[in-house]
Amino acid sequence: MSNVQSSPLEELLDGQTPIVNDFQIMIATVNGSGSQTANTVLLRAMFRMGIPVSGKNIFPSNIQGLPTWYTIRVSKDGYIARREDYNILVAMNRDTIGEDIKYLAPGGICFYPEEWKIREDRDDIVYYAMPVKALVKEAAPDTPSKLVDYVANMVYVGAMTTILNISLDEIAFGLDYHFGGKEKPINMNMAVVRAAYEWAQDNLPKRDPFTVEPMDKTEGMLLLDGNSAGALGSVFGGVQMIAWYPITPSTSMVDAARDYLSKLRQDPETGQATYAVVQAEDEIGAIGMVIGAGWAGARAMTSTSGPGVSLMTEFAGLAYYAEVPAVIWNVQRMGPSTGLPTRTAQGDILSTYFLGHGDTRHIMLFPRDVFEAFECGWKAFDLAERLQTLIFVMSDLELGMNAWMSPPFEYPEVPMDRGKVLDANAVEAAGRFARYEDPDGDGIGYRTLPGTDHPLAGYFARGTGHNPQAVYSERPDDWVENMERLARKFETTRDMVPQPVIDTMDEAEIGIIAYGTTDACVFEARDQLLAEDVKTDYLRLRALPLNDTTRSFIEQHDRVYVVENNFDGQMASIIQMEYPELATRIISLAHSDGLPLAATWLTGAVLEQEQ
Amino acid sequence: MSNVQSSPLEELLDGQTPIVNDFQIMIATVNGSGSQTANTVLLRAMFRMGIPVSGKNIFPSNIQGLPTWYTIRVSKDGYIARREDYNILVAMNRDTIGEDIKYLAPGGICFYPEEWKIREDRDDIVYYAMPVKALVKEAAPDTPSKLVDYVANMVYVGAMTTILNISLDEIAFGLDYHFGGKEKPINMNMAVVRAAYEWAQDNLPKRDPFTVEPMDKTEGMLLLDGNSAGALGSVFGGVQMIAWYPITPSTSMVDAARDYLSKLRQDPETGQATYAVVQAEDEIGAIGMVIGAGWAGARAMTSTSGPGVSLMTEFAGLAYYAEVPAVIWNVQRMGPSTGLPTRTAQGDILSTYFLGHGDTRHIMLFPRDVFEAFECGWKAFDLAERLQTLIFVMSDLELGMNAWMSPPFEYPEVPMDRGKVLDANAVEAAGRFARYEDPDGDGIGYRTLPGTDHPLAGYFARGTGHNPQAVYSERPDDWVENMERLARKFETTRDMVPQPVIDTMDEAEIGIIAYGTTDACVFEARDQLLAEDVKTDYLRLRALPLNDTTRSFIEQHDRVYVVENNFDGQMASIIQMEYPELATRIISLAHSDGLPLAATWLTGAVLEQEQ
Amino acid sequence: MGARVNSLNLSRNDYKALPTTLCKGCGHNSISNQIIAVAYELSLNQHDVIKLSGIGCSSKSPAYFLGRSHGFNALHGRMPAIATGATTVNRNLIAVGVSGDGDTGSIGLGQFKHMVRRNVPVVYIVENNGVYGLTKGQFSATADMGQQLKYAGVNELPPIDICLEALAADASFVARSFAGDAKQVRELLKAAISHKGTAVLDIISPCVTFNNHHTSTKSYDYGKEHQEVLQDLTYIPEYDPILIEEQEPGQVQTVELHDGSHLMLRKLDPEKHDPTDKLAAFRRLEEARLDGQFITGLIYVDEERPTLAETSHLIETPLVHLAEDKLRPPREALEKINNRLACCD
Amino acid sequence: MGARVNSLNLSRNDYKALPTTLCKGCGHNSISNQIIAVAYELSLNQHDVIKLSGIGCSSKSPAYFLGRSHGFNALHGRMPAIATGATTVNRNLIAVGVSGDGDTGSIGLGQFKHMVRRNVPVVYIVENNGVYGLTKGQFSATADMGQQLKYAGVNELPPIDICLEALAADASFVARSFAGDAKQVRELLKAAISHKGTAVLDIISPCVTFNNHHTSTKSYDYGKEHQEVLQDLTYIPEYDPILIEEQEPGQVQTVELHDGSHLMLRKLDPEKHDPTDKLAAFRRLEEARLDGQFITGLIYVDEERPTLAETSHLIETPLVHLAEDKLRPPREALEKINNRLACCD
Ligand SMILES: Cc1ncc(C[n+]2csc(CCOP(=O)(O)OP(=O)(O)O)c2C)c(N)n1
Ligand SMILES: Cc1ncc(C[n+]2csc(CCOP(=O)(O)OP(=O)(O)O)c2C)c(N)n1
Ligand code: SF4
Ligand code: SF4
Ligand SMILES: [Mg+2]
Ligand SMILES: [Mg+2]
Repeated sequence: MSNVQSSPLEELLDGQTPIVNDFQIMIATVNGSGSQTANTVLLRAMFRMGIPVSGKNIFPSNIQGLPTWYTIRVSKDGYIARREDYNILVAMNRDTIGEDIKYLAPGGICFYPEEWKIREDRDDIVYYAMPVKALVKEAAPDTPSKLVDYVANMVYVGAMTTILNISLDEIAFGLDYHFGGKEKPINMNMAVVRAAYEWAQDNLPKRDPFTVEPMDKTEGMLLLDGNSAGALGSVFGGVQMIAWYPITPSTSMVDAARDYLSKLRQDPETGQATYAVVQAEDEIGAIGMVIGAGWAGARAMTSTSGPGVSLMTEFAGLAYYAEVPAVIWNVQRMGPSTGLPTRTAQGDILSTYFLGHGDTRHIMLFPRDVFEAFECGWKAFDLAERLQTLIFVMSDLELGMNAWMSPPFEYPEVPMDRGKVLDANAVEAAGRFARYEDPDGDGIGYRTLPGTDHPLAGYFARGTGHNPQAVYSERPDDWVENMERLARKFETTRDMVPQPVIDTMDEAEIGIIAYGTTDACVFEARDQLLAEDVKTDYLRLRALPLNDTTRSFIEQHDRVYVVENNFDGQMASIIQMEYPELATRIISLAHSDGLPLAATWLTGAVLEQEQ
Repeated sequence: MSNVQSSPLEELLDGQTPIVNDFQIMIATVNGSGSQTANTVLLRAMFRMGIPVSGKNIFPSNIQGLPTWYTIRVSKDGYIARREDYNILVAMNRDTIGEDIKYLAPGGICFYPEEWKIREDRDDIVYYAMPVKALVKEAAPDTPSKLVDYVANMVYVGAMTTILNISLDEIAFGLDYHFGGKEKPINMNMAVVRAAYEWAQDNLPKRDPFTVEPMDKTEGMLLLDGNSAGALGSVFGGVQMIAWYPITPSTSMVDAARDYLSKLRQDPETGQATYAVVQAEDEIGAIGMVIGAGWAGARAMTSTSGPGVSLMTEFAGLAYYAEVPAVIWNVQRMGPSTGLPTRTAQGDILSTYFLGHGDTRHIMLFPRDVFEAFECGWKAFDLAERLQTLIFVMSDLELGMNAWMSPPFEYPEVPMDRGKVLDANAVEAAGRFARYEDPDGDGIGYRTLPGTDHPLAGYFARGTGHNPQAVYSERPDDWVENMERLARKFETTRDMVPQPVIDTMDEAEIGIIAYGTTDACVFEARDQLLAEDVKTDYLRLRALPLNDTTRSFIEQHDRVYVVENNFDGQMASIIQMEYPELATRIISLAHSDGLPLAATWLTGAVLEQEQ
Repeated sequence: MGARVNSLNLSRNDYKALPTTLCKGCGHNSISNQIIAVAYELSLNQHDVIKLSGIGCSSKSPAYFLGRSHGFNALHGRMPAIATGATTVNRNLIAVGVSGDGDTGSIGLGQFKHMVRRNVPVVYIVENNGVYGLTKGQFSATADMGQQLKYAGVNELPPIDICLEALAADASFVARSFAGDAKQVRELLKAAISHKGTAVLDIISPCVTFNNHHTSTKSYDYGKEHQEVLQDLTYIPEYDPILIEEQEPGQVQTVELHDGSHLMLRKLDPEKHDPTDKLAAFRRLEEARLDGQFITGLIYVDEERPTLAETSHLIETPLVHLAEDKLRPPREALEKINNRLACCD
Repeated sequence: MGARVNSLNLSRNDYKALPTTLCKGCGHNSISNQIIAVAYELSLNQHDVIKLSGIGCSSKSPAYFLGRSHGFNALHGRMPAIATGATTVNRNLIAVGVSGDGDTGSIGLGQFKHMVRRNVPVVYIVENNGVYGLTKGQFSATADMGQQLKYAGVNELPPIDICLEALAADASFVARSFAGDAKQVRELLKAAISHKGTAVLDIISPCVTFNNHHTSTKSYDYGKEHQEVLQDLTYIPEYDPILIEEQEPGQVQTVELHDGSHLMLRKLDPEKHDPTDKLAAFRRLEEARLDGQFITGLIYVDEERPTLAETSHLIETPLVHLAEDKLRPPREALEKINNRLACCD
C-alpha cells in the first residue's frame, strides 16, 4: 500500500468486506425517456436470482421531460420499505445530477454518462462514467432516432450487470419477458446491454464493495404491482361491471382489469363478453353506474383516487342508506385537493370513513401488499353483497403502482357469497316481502333483484327515509328503527371483515398498530428497534370498523404507536374515538411527504419516545 | 255538585286552577291549505301580548295534500324547546285526526270542524266542535273557491281567540302585518276570525283551564326564522355574491337575502345592484362560483343542506388547500342521503369537519338561535377573510325555518375585517411577494387580488402541491412545510372563532356540552334536573375547532354529557379524538328522529345515568 | 261483469301503485296515468320493468305507477348513471325513467347527454314544467326567457331545449309531447318502449301550483292553444301491412322498431318532417326554438344506432343471470397467471 | 439595439411565464405562444387578465403564459364556475380560460353549457385533442367514432361537438380553429378578448404523444390537410373604414365587437357562411359533423346578448372595488328592520 494520505473513500472501502445483496439503487432519469423498461429488467433479473427486491417509481405529474427517480432496493433480509439513503446512483438526468449526487450515501457509486463531463468532486464515492452515446451508436446503429433515448438506458443496465455481478442471462430473460417475446425490440435492447456489459468488463475496474449473489429467497414468488393484483383479484371475484374515470394512480388498475378480462371472460371467437367496462364521463357517473349495477344484482366496482372519491360523496351516502352493494377502490394519492397526483399517502381514512352527510360510517379494507390486493379483489365483493353496502378498498400509489414480490395468489376456496337474495320461489314461499326488515337480527335484510318474476318481489329503492317495506316515511319511529338496524349491521360487520394480524415478541411492552403499505416500514423498524432492545408487539389492521381484537391488543399495552402515512394521524383518531377508554394509550406517529415511510424514520420516532 | 259519577275530565279539571301561559298547541292541517298564515297570526298575537312563544312547523316533503303539524309553545318561563306532549289540538286534517287526538295530553282541548261529525270518545279531554263551513260561508260569502280552504283556517283562529282569551286586536295586527297592509286579504280573513270569535263567545262555554294573560316578557324582542336572520346578517356583513342551488331547508335563506338585498343594496332608481345572486345549475357550480368570487376578493357565500354539501366536497378541499375565503351555510336536514328533507338534525358535523379527501379540517360555527344566526351572518365573512378559508355555518331546519324570539339584532361594532390583503403599494414597498409564506407566524400568508396593478402581485392559485411562491412543487419538504403552516393556521383559528359560553351552578358535579339549536333543550332540561336536585354546569360550543376553554371545562367535571341531535354522537366523537386524555369523561347523549330535541328526553337520559 | 283484463290476465288497476301525493291537476299525474295505460295495453310484465328517477315532484311519480316493478329513486340529476348500470348488467330489463326539467336540464345535464351518447336502453321521460316544483317554484333551465313568476322574479336566461340537447348528443329517439295530449303521449310511450336505445321524451307537463299562468309556454292553456302536432302517430304492435296500405301514399311513413313493432306516422305538418333525417330534425327544432313554436311528435329516430350493450359486445344473456362458473375463471387460469408472473418456475 | 416593445413598453418576453413542461410539439404549447403574442400585440395589462383552467395538460398551460397575471388552476371540469364567480365580482377582469376536451366535454359538460348560457365574460379555449393527455391517452368525448389507439382500443361512441354544444346553449361567440394555424388562432383570440360575453374557441390541438396518428382528425397531418377555412379573419383594434372599403363588396363582412374593435371576415366559403345567422351556424356545424368536414373560423357571433353581469343588473364599478360604506348598510337600516320585526315597538 502506498503511504500517500488515503482518500475518505479509500478509508471507507479499505479492508471492508463486500456488501452483498443489501443496498439501494437510485436511477435518476427524465420522464418519458423510457427508463421504465431498463429499471424493471434490472429488478426482475435480481428477483430471478433469488434475491428479495422491491422497486419504487417516483415520477412527476406530467408526460415528458421532468425528473423521475426509480429506486431498487436489494435486501437479503427481505425488507421492502423505502430506504432513506441510497448507495448506487444512476445519474441519467442532467438537471438533477447535482442534487442526486449530493444525497448519495458515502461509499456509494455513481454511474453517469461520460459525455456530460461532470466534475467528480466528491471524494467519498466511486464514479463510473459510461460512454452512453458511443455504446448506443456502436451496438444499435439503426435505432430510430425517437428510440435512441429509450435504448440508451440499456447502457446502465449493461454496466450495472458487470459491476454488481448480475446474471446477464436473467437480464436477457427480463427483456424477453418485458417485450412478450417480440424479437425486434429484444434484440435491439439486448445488443446495447451486451455492448455496455462487455465495455464495463474491459474498461471499468471495480472499485466498490457492492455486489449481488444468488439466493433462494424468491422461489415461487411473483413480482407485480398492486393495481394489477387488485384487478386480477376482482376478475377472480367474478366482477361483472366496472365503471370508472381515469385518474392517477388508479388508472392502471382498470387497464389491467380490461386486459385480464379480455383474456379470461371474453369469447375469443365471438368477442362476446361476460363483463362490461364503461369509461364514465366523470366519477359521479362512474359510481352511479356501479350502484345501478349493484342494485340490479351484479358485482360492480370502480377504481379511483381522492378527488374521485370526493365527487362520489353524495352517491356513497345513497348506497349506504339504500343498502346497495358495490366496491370502490381508492388508490390513494397526496391530498388535500388535487394535491400530488403521483405521490403516495394514506390520507383519505377519516374522510372515507365518514363519507356522506348524515350519520354514515363505511367499511374499509387495507391491503398491505399485492397478495392482499388480490385477496381484497374478490373478498370485497363477497363482503359487499353479504353486507349490502359499499366496500372501500384503501390501496395507495405505493401499493398500486410499484413492484412488489408476493407468494402465488391463492384461488378463492369458497364459492362466491351473493348474500341475502330472494328469488321468486322464496318470495312465493314467504308469501310476503319487505326489503328493510331484520329477520335474522344481524341488521341485514333480504333483497330481491329487478327482473324477479313475482308480484310481491318489487320494491322502490330510495335514499329518502323509508319504512321496512321501502315506502317513503317521515315517521320518527321508522327513521329511528332503520338507523338502529343499520347500526346493528355495522356491528355485524366488525367480525366479518378481515381480522387484524398480530405478531408479538416476548416481553414486549409497547404495541404498534399500522395498516396497508405502512406494514413494510413497521416490519423493518421492529427489527431495528429490537437491535436497540426495544421489543414490540404489532397489530396490523386489515379493515375498519375495528373489533375486539384491536381493543384487547391496546388493553395489553400501555403505549400503542399508531403508524400511518398521513399528516393528521387519522387512524389514531378513529381508534381514540372508538375506544375512548383507551384513548390515552394511543400515540400517533404520522408522517406524510409523498413518499412511502422509511423504517429509519419510524425507529427514530419510537426511540425518541421510549428512551 | 251533582252526585252522578264524575268523568275523568271533570276530575282533572275539578278545582284546578287555570293553566296560564304554559301549554303547547298542535295544529294539524293539510299541506298547501294555507294554514301557515293562521298559525303565525296566532303566534304573533300572543308574542305581542308579551308572552314567550315559539312556533315549529312539521311539514311533509311535498307541495299539497299531506299532513302538516304546527306547534305553538306558550311558555311563561321562556322555554322554547319542543315539548313532547301537547294540550291543545286543532284538528283540521281528517286523515290524521284519529292519531292526533290519541296523543293529546289528558285534560287537553280538541278543536275540530263540526261537519266531520266525529265520535267524541275520549272522556279525558274537552271537544270544541266548530261550524267551519257555515262560518266561512256566512262571514266571507264571496271568497273565491280556491281560497276557501285557506280562509277556513281563520275559524280556528277566531275560536281560539275566544277560548284562550287572546287579544282580538293583536290578531288584527297580526293579519295586517302578515299581509303587509293589503286591505283585501286582511278584511276577508278578519271577517272570518271575527265571526268565529263571536260565534265562540256566544256558543262555546269554556270547559278547560287553558288561558293566556298578558306579560312583559317580549318587550323589544323580535320574532323571526333563522334563515331570514342569517340572510340579514350576511347582508350586514357586506355580502357581494351569493351563488346557490335550491334545496330544502336552506332555500328560504337565499329568498330572504334577495329580498333584503333588493331593498338595501340596489339603487331604487337605476336598479343597479352592489351584489349578485346567481342560481347555479347545481351545488358544484354554486360553490365554484363562490370560490371564484372569494379568490377575486369578494365576500361570497352559498347556502345549502347535506346533499349539497356532499356535492361540494371536492371544491371544499380546493378552497381549503388553495386558501380561498368563502362562507357556506349548511342548514342541516335529516341524512344520510336524501333522507328527510323537511326534518331537522345536527347530522353533518363529522362529515363537514373532515370534508374533502386528504388531511383536511374545517372551521364550523354553530348559531343557537336567530340572534346568533344574524351574528354568524356577518362574522363568518370576517373569519373567512381573516383566515383565508371556508367557514361553515351549521344551522339546521329547526333554526332555519321555525319562528324564534330574539333580542334586537346588534349592528356590527367593528369594521369589516378583510384579512391580509396586499395592494399594489404594499407589494411595491415589499419589493417581493410570495403567497404562501408565514411572515407573522400565525400560519396565514398574505394574498393579493386579481387586478392588482403590480408586476409582482400575480400568483397562480392551485389545488396542487405548491411552494411558498404558489408554484407547483412535488418536493417533500415543500409539501410538509405547507401542511405544517396549515396546521399552524388551524391552531390560530382556535382562539379566533366564537368562544364557548359557560353557565354554571353552585356545586354542580356534572357538565353538559351542547351546540346550536340543542341549546333550547338543555336550557329547559337543566331546570328540570335542578328540580330533581341534579345540578349541572353547561358549556355551549359556538364553533369548531375546540379550544382550551372546552378542555378545562371537561377537566373540571368527571362526567360531561354531550347532547346533540344526531344518531352517532358526532360532536362527542370529535371531542374524544381531540382530547384523548379526557375521552372517558365524555358521555354521548345523541338522539335523532327528525324532530328537535325535547327537554324531557334529555332530563330522563341524564337522570337515568345519574341516579 | 268482471273487470277488463289484458293478455296477462291483469286489469288496468294491477298496473297502479300507491296513490299520488302530487298536487291535484299536476301534469305529472296524467303522464303516470298514460304509463299505466300503456303498460296495461302492451301487457307488460311488471317484473321486466324497472322504474327510475332523480329527485323532484316528477321523480316521485314512479311510486305511483307499476307497483309491482322494481324501482330506484336515485339522486338529483343522477338517474342516467343508475340506468346505465342496471341496464348494462341486465339486458332484459325495460327501463322507464322519469325526470324533471331541473333534474335533467340543470344539475343532470352532463349525465343526461353522456347517457344519450352511449345510447343506454331507457325510456327517458322529462316531465318538463319550466320550474323546480318540489323546491317551490324556482326557474329551471327550460324556463322561458323573460318570464315572470311572483316568487322567482324574472327569468333572464334563454331556455335550453331538451330535444336539441339530446339530438346534439346523437340521440337515437327524440320526441316531444304535451301532458294534455294523452293519446300522443301514449303512442310515443309505446314506440319508446319498443325502441332499442335511449328514447328521450320531452313532455311539457304543467305545474299547476307554480307555473300554470297562461303566458307560460309550460301551461295547460298555452299547450292546448299552441301545440303544433307534427304527425298523427299510431303504434302497431305487430306489423299489419293492410293498415298501412289503406293510407294515401306519401302521407304515411312507417318506422320499424327493433322489436318488430311499427310506428305509423301520418304527417300533418306541411313541411312533412321526416323523423329519420337528422339534419331536418335539427333544423326543425332550431326553427321552432327561434320562432317560439311548440311542435310535438316524433322528431328523430334511428333504430340502427348500437346500444351500450352492443358497443360493449355483451353476451346475449343478461350478465346478472350468469352463474359462478361463467364469472369466476377456473383454478387453472390462476395457476397459469401465477406461473407467468413467478420468479423461477 | 433594444428588444421591441409594445405600447406598455413591454417586450414579448414580458408576457411569458414559466417554461412549459408539456411534451415537445404539443399543440397546447403553440396556443400558449399565440396567447403571449396576442397579449403583447394588444398591449394587454397583465394585471387586468386572469388565467383560469381546469385539470389536464391543457389546463397546465396557463402557468406558461402571462406570468404577471393572477391565475387559478381549478378542479377537473370546474373552471366555468370559478370564471363565473371571479368575473361577476370584478367586471374589469379579462378572463382567459384554457380547458381540454376531457375537461370540458366529459366531466365539465354541464358546467360548460350553463356558463355559456349565462354568457359569462370569458375567453374559453378548449384545447381539443380527442384524448386525455395527462392521464395518458384515454379517449375523450370528442374522439372520433371508430378510432383505434394502441392503448385505449377502439372508440365506439360518436364525438360531441364543442361548438354545437355551445351554440345549443345559446353561445354568443363560437369559433373553431387549429393549433397549426397560428394566424387564425391569433385573430380569433383578439376578437374573443374584445367580445363581451363567453367566447368559445374550440381549437384542435394535437397531442403528439397519444393521438397524432394521421388518421386521427385531431392530428397535425389531418388538420393541415383537411382544414376548411370559413373566412380569412382580420382583427382591427380601431375601426378603419378605408380598410373595409378596399374590399370587394359582398365579400367582406365586419362585425363590431363591444369594445369598439372590429373583426373583418373575408369569406372563403362558397356558401358564404354568415356568422350572425344562428340557424345557418347550426346547419353549417351539423353538416360538417355529418360529412366529417373540419371547418374553422368564426361560426357564430352575437354582440347583443347580455352578459351575466348585465342580466344581474350589476353596478358598473366592480363589486370588489366597493368600499365598506357601499357594502354594509347603515345602522339606521338595521334599526328599521329591528323595529319592523319587533314585538311591541
Ligand atoms: C343535490 C341536491 N340538490 C338539491 C336538491 C333539492 N331539489 C329537490 S327537487 C329539485 C328540483 C326539481 O325540479 P324538477 O326536476 O324540474 O322537478 P319538478 O319538481 O319540477 O317535477 C331540487 C333542486 C336535492 N334533492 N339534491
Ligand atoms: C375529479 C378528477 N378526476 C380525474 C382526474 C384525472 N385527470 C386529470 S387530467 C384528466 C383528463 C384531461 O384531459 P383533457 O381535458 O382532454 O386535457 P389534455 O390533457 O388532453 O390536454 C383527468 C381525467 C382529476 N384530476 N380529477
Ligand atoms: S308543485 Fe307543481 S310539479 Fe309539483 S306536484 Fe304540484 S303541480 Fe306538480
Ligand atoms: S401528453 Fe399530449 S396533450 Fe399532454 S403535453 Fe404531451 S402532447 Fe400535449
Ligand atoms: Mg320541473
Ligand atoms: Mg384532451
